[in-house]
Amino acid sequence: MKKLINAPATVLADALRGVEAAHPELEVDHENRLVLRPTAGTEGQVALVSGGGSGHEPLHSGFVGPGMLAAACAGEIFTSPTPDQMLAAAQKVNTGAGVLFIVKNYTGDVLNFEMAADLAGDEGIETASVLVADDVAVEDSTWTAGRRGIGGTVIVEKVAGAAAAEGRPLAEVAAVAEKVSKASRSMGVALTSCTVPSAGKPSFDLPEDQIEMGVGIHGEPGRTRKPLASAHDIAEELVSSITADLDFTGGPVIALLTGLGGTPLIELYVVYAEVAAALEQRGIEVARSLVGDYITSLDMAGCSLTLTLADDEVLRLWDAPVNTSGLRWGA
Amino acid sequence: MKKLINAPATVLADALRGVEAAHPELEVDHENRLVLRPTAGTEGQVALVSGGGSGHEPLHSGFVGPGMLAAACAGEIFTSPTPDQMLAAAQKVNTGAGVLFIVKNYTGDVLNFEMAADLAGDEGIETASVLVADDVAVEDSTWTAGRRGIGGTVIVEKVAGAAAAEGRPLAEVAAVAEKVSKASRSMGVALTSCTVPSAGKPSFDLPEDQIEMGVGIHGEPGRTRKPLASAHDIAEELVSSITADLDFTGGPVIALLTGLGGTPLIELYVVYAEVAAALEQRGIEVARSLVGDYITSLDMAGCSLTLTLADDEVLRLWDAPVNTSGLRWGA
Amino acid sequence: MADAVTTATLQNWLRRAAQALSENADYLTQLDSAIGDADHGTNMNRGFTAITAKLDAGSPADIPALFKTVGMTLISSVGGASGPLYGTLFLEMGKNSPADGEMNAADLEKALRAGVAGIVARGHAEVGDKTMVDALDPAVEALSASVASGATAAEAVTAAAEAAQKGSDATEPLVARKGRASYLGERSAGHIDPGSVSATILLRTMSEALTESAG
Amino acid sequence: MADAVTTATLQNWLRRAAQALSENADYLTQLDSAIGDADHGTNMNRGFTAITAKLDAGSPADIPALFKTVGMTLISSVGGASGPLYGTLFLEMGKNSPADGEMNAADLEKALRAGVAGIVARGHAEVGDKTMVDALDPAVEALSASVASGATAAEAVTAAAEAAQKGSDATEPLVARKGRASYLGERSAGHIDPGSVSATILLRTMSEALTESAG
Ligand SMILES: Nc1ncnc2c1ncn2[C@@H]1O[C@H](COP(=O)(O)OP(=O)(O)O)[C@@H](O)[C@H]1O
Ligand SMILES: Nc1ncnc2c1ncn2[C@@H]1O[C@H](COP(=O)(O)OP(=O)(O)O)[C@@H](O)[C@H]1O
Ligand SMILES: [Mg+2]
Ligand SMILES: [Mg+2]
Ligand SMILES: [Mg+2]
Ligand SMILES: [Mg+2]
Repeated sequence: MKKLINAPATVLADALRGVEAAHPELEVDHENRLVLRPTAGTEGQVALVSGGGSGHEPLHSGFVGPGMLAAACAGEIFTSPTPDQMLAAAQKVNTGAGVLFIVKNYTGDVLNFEMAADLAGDEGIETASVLVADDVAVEDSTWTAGRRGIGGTVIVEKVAGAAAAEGRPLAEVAAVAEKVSKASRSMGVALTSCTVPSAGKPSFDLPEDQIEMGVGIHGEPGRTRKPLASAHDIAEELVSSITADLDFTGGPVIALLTGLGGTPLIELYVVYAEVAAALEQRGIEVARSLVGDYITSLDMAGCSLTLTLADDEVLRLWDAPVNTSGLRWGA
Repeated sequence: MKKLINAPATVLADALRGVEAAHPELEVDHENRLVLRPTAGTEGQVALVSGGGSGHEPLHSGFVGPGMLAAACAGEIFTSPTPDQMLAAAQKVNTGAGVLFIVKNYTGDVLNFEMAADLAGDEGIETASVLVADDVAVEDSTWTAGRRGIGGTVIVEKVAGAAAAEGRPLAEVAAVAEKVSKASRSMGVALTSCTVPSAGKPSFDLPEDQIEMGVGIHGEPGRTRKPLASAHDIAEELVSSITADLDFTGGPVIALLTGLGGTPLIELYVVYAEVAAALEQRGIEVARSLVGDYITSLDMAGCSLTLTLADDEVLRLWDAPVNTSGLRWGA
Repeated sequence: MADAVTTATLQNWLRRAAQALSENADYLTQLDSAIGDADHGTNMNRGFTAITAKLDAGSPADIPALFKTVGMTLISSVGGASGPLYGTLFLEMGKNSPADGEMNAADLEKALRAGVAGIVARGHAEVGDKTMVDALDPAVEALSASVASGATAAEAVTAAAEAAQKGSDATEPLVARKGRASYLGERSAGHIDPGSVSATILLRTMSEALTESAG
Repeated sequence: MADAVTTATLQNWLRRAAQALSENADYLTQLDSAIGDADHGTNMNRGFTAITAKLDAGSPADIPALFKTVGMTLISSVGGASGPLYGTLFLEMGKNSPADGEMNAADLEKALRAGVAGIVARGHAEVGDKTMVDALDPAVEALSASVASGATAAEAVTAAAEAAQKGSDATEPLVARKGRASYLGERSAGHIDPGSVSATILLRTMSEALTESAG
């Protein structure tokens, strides 16, 4: 394993020191492993708290700031943070208007945020939670844990953050988040496995001529293994999987093509050219797009496509100012 | 070789289609392989044109837009673009105030931009050129090609872009660019080689327990090969090499830690924590910082540190609004 | 009374568990690589290292307090799915343990049954979903049967550990319906569930601790 | 006259060069991987493929026009260091060639000398800097000597190609002072310079074309 780290056990603590050094505008609570924006100026606004296992940067710490998250709780690599972290975050950022937890649908994240919500309730903090479960590679069933939350999370955090910044009440911010979550679908592909630092070796072996379709963001194997294909064919499969699951022809769409950590931007643009063509062919109108590393899986090579069916409100909130290290415009 | 591409020969053309699809605010000239911002609203401003081999994204196309470059000329992977591309760019973006070529110091880039400047002169376009040669891993000598231009280029493009946006004349914009270029020093480290698509295999072999110190951004081997070291030790070597070359204690510093394409953000923050500590120990004050992928080397794992000695003017221009896909604030 | 389970025995159990989980951390992580995210060994090791540190710092007053401390420690140090689930196990065991300093076999059965019920209430997994419940549920049933037939606590827990082992082994062919492995669908078959192995380790070390104190 | 070099012979040369550069593209790129950026083969192949396409589309009127087209094509299709340098070689050869349709050995010597001088003027490399100049400079010297001693154009260029090959081989131990390889300092020693090999290929194929038309 070759990584720019000091030791597997200190990766998260060290990275948080780096975040603190690079972003003096943010507060880093090392004890609770939180990245927070100052609350000054956000009085009366709903505070968005998200978090999850680390290794997906810039998600979530890179999305803390005006117009997006109030706090991010950082778990160990690929491990949900704990309820006490979430409670500490809620206590620090709540200005009285309540806290929205944005939770990716993994058993660990769900359970820990559930406990945190209970604890916050005990402390008199009003909370609501929205679950993101957008990965079409996973079959949706009431008998299972349901779908994973991946790229849709970025869109939910941005749009809900803008709604919060408008001063809307908790129920409305939660409803907007819910709407965006329900209107988002994603699908990813891996060219290589990632390597979890404490594991010290790749989570799975993938021969030089094979790829994994339908991977998540935790080095879990995908749904199917296939021969390495062209960017065109891969884009076609991502798009057809997503559009088979939800009809995106009805309205404008926000498209997010994220790298998974080990894939350079030039390749993402190559894929995005094919994605755009595949969408146009299907009569789907891309109103906004993002291409780059937004939600990653350590050093995995590959990409993940997210489409969100938007309406005027969602586009307006998408366009609203945001000022974070990972996403910034109008500010 | 595992890449998200269609074919080695079409990587650049395909990526430019992707840039066009993802950024409707930009113009892409496929024939001349240019990415351009609209000239409307820039009348009377000096136009910055840069370019170089592709594979370093977001540099340069990601820095085209208000407050930074007017045009980027894209060469083949790691191959300087040609004079006719540069001339076409100059013709398209010149609004009468002249064109500043920002050139990374590689023989190919220098010769091609030289020819372009001659051609532009023939067309009655006033040009000036600034050379970036900031890599301290390369010995500086009048007998050699001199130092490579790497991370300093990002800082030069940002600061000079802001000077141009202020409407300052060509000579002044060039002087600012020159000042920043002279005040910048960089040093990089590779954990892996990159793979040039048309070559199909890594440019160099690096055993699991070895790293290359002092690499450039073209898969060329570095100055020395060493055993894999901790982020702390690597940061210490980057900082000491840079600060041995130029005294940075005298003023505020802009620090850029860029990933080389295959290294995830979490590792960059781990390194930046150590860089910040190493600088503080030396009494060097970091006034502004950037951590992320800004100038890359295809899929190489590793990072490169740049320090620029700034003054009030440089910091003011650094803080000025910029609105590009790769760098955006105040806009 | 030889069959009494004291806080000392339980602490011995927890330390043995910490030791065994540390020794098996790589194995658990390897199992989690195959169908999860390669952290279960690290997670359990982190949690039980924290528990050991808590025990070193001073003993809780009684068994309910001990279990509560363990549960809270797991919840605040493990994260992931296993943190809240094992945390709930111990919190529920704490709520269902006698405060008078000792447990007999029946007490242990009651506490463990409540603990496992807590896991099921939290995680909604049933036997056959390919989770820790596949080891824990048969373990509790075996414990009950042993206790009902008059076994000592040590004997009963040994039977429970054997049942857990069988339940864990039986997860191999299953298609997961809960937890991270469920994302793999059919591809989750052919691998043992990591949580069922850590659960088995907990029961096995409990059996060792009880057998040692009984012998 | 058997010693006359016609545009047809020169076109034959350029097509042979294109063929040889295409066959050696991987080798040139491999040499460039060791001390450069792994693109020299791709660059030369791209440039000479473009030249072949230009020739297929129609022949320039005379030798100066032919060389000018080749030079401009290289400049606008190759990029990198080799594009402007080889482009300059051909532009200068064009400016220093007779417009009457044929060249003799002395004409060729004059043109090539001017071309190589153009490269040196542009790139400021001297013999020993570990560049294409290490092949081209001795080639021109050998050409001059041969021509002075009364050799035919074909014989003289064959001698030049041999000198180029020697010059190229001699780059192996050198520490580069120009081009990308110079960034490596001492580590550039022990590898042949890729540009010196492509230059040798140009001279070797020229020798083949001239020998063929002379024979
Ligand atoms: N809903 C659930 N109910 C019971 N156990 C579960 C459930 N989901 C997951 N598990 C158990 O948790 C184990 C994984 O734990 P761990 O790897 O530490 O957490 P994570 O899955 O969050 O990475 C699984 O092997 C499984 O036994
Ligand atoms: N200043 C120079 N003068 C003469 N030849 C040079 C000079 N710089 C580089 N070269 C030649 O160019 C070759 C490299 O060409 P190429 O790989 O196509 O371009 P680049 O170095 O831009 O990638 C080198 O092997 C060397 O022979
Ligand atoms: Mg996990
Ligand atoms: Mg090159
Ligand atoms: Mg796990
Ligand atoms: Mg080269």
